[in-house]
Amino acid sequence: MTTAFTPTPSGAHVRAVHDPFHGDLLEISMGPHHPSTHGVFRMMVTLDGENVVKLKPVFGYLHRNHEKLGENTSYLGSMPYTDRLDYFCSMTNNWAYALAVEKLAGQPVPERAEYLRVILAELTRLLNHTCLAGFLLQDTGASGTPLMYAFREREKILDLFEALSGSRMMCNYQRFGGCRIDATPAWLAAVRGIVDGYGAFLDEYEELITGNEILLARTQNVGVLSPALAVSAGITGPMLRAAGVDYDLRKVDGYGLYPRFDFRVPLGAHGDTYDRYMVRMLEMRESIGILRQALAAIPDGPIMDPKAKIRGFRPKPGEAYGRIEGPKGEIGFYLISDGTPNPYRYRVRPPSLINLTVLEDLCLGHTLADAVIILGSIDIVLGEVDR
Amino acid sequence: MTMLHVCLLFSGLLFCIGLAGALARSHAILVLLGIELMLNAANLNFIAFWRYGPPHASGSGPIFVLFAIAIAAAEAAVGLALVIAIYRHRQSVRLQEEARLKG
Amino acid sequence: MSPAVWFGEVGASLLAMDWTPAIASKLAPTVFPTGQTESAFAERLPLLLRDAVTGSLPEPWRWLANSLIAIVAIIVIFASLFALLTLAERKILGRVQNRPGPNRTGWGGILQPLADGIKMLTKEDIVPAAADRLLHFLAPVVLLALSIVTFAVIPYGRHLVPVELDAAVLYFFAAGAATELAIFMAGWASRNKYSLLAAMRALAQLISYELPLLLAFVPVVMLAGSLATTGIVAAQGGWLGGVLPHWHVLTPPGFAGFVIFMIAALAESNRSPFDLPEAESELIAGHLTEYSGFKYALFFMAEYLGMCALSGMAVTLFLGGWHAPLAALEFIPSYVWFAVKLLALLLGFIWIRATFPRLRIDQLTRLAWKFLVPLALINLLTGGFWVLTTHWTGGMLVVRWAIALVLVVGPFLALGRQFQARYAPRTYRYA
Amino acid sequence: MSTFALGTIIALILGSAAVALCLRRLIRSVLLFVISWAGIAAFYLWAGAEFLAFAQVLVYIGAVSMVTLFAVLLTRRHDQPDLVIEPPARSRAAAGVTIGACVAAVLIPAILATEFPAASATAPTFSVRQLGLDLMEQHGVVLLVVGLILTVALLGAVVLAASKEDAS
Repeated sequence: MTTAFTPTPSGAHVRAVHDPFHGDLLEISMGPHHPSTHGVFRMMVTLDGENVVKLKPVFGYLHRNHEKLGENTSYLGSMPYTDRLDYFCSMTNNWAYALAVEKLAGQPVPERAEYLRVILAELTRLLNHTCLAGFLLQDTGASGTPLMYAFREREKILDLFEALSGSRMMCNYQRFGGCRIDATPAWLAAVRGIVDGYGAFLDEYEELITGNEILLARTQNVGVLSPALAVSAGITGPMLRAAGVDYDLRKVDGYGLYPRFDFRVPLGAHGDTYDRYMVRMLEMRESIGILRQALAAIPDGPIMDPKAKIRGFRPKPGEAYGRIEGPKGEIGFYLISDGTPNPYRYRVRPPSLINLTVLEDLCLGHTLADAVIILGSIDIVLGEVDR
Repeated sequence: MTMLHVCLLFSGLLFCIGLAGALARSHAILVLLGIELMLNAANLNFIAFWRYGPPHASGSGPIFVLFAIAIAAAEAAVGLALVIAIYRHRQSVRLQEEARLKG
Repeated sequence: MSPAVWFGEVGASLLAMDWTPAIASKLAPTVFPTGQTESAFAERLPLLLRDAVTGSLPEPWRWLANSLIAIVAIIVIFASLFALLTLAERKILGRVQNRPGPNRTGWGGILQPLADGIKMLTKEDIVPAAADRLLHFLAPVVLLALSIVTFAVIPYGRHLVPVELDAAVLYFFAAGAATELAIFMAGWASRNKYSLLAAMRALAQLISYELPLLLAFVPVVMLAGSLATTGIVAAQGGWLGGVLPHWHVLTPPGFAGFVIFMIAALAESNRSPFDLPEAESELIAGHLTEYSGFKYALFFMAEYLGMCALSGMAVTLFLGGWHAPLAALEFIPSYVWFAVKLLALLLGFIWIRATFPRLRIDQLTRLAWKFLVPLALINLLTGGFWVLTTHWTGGMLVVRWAIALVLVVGPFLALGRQFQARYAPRTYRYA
Repeated sequence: MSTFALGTIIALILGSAAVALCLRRLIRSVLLFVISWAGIAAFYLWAGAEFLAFAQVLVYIGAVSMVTLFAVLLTRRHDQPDLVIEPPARSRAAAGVTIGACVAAVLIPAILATEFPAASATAPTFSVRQLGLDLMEQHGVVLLVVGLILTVALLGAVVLAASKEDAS
């Protein structure tokens, strides 16, 4: 009798399901209807007792031909579809897409619109990371209390989005060459109020949660992502920075007006779940700083480049790749124009999907309960994974 | 026939059931449980004699049973650990296949 | 033979049974104690009510009727407590989480348990095709039955002990020890992989926490010199200067025992942060995954009743049972004090659930075997020391307290270090 | 009518034990054994050895049954999802039952033929306090030995059941 051992990149061993020497492994199908797979995501988990020896992610349940739709609609027509990619972060999705089109068409953006974009992107980051912290704690079994605290703050930001764009989540706000609707002074004052209060919320949340021994025990040294694996797998965003790699597109590309703002990039040292959680908490504090600076410096002026053409928009043939540092990582749009109203090729680089590729490597050797919080700490949204 | 006779007959029968089971079944866990049953039957005797036997002062009957229960617990733990060890080694818990002691 | 006659025959034969003295004396309901002049009218009220109903019956029938009344009273009171507890839990969880909780049914949601009950009763009872139908049916029944029998030995008031047993504490934990069998049956019979995992977790968890639970109360038994719940409560009577009650929780070994007991009780009743068998984020609903309708309700009821029973036992063992906290407050009936303490502990359970994340299975067992069991064993030593030094007075009293406190706090700090060292908050650098 | 209770208890114990040893579903077998252990506890209670009854429940239903179920689950095979075990070979079963019957045939007449001295008029009483004193004074040495055996057994069980992989 032989045992089948397959080495995996992380060095853990995968065992065959019917291993004659070790009795039976239990193969369970978590999802697509499971309380903690963050949507219609499925994991085929093979367990030895409670330990994960094999994990196969299965996705595609939410696939809706996003890229093909983009190739069959006008450039503007794709904008509302990008809302649905990562439905927590429609503002940053819009921005990334607008950036790609602006690059393609060589379209400048007025300064006030750039400020508004930064403000909205950082608000989105706050929103996303707050929800993630809530969901992660929910996955560790905290009975929904942190989640409810997080959602209370999320609602405030969603109210701002609604006041500005008319929709809480599907904002469809950015345009090529600016933004759709100008922000009123009252709205900016409301943002200022929420930003001023956000630090207190983060303090409260960390006071309640971060030092908790059970949370430390559950998250530290769980799901360690090595910098080498992170780089070679193309991981981006907080997950990469938690592994200790200094890579933030806001610093690297310096897109938008980010070079004007003074902010720091927190880095983890262990790459485990706790680092992924803490890096996000620290990023939120930096975002508050950026928002303060942006709100102080936002000038008056047009929000739309007067020469920008919205209807009948036909960029010259060519290609462009626009990317920004979304809350979940590098969200990028790659467009090829053949001079017609529709893009010839429309491609999305979704951070959720690419970050998800290392899931098995992170989970092997840990228990089922760990797999759940590792998945939570990767921060996926199935709308973006499946497209 | 006194109460003592009834109790002794009952424990004798229980002992025989345990014995028959331990000998007839081939699954190691069932054999162990049969032996546990025989042990319990012996315990019943102590209580029967203590309750219906000739007058006496001490409570040695229950105390003996108490010790027997303790030992039975130890026996079960070790026996079942052995079963698991054998299963790991041989992939079987059928006893007639375990005639060889050498791995 | 008409049913009435048949019933009479069976009853008569039951009564004519030669209840051996050992059992008969134990199973006899509380007789109205004579010479209890200090008990107020309110104190005797439940017994007076009972006697008003059964007093005219001849003796053997009266015994049977009294027992039945006690059983019915316990079931009714704790079933309604269960209903209120589900409501209270949802309301309190809601308030902790910045939301109102159930508020649509009745006044402020007061009828929510009723609505839930009707929903549960009218829901379809689904049994998986591959399930072991017999065990699937038996599991909730056995669990509920076992949780109810534990209520028999708890002294609810000065005169309110359903059954007085010599080894009542042992009876309580023996009945409680069997509950994991029911959970295993549920997990196994459902023929669902999540349920099976839950069954394994339940076995591991309950085996691990049985030990600290049992060891935690041994110092109390040593202090009281009795295994009977009535004896343990009696040992906690009296006050030091009318202020400081002689509760076991106020002695060093009793306090350590109480804390260990409550942690183990959380695990035994599958409550957060030890709710691994039904961890909804991992195992969907664990052993309850394949249950619906009334069986599901029975499971829930059993779980809450188990929580009530363990809390009641904790009150009895450590918090002075039905004794009032101050001598001046003794005019309030004893059963009211018991209820107040019980509710306080139950609210503690709910509070903990609203607050803590869940442990992992290996951490759970490690906590039991490497932390609670050694602490409980050392606490036995502390208990022994405390019992041996009861006669120390004056300056030696300070020495006694100092030594006992060192024996309690020292091991806690020493053993706690191994957990502290592994996990600590981190500081982060910026690029 | 006390015999009525005893009869019920005896029928319960013997019936569940006999059926348990004939069943093919292992889990049901084990659960039936649990019932028969509970019956034995009931017998102790009936006989007035209250402490023993609770000890029996605690040890057998609380611990031994758990360990047994664990062993059953850990020795599970994928080709037996129901944990159905094949019945023993006919010759083996026949031999087992015959030997059991022979022993019974010897035991029963022997018991019936024996004249026991008259029982004491009153049932012996045995309080928990008395038990504790007896254990500590007369049987102190035995208690220590039992403790030692239990410790050794626990260690032995851990060593035996510990996985080889974990050690390496």
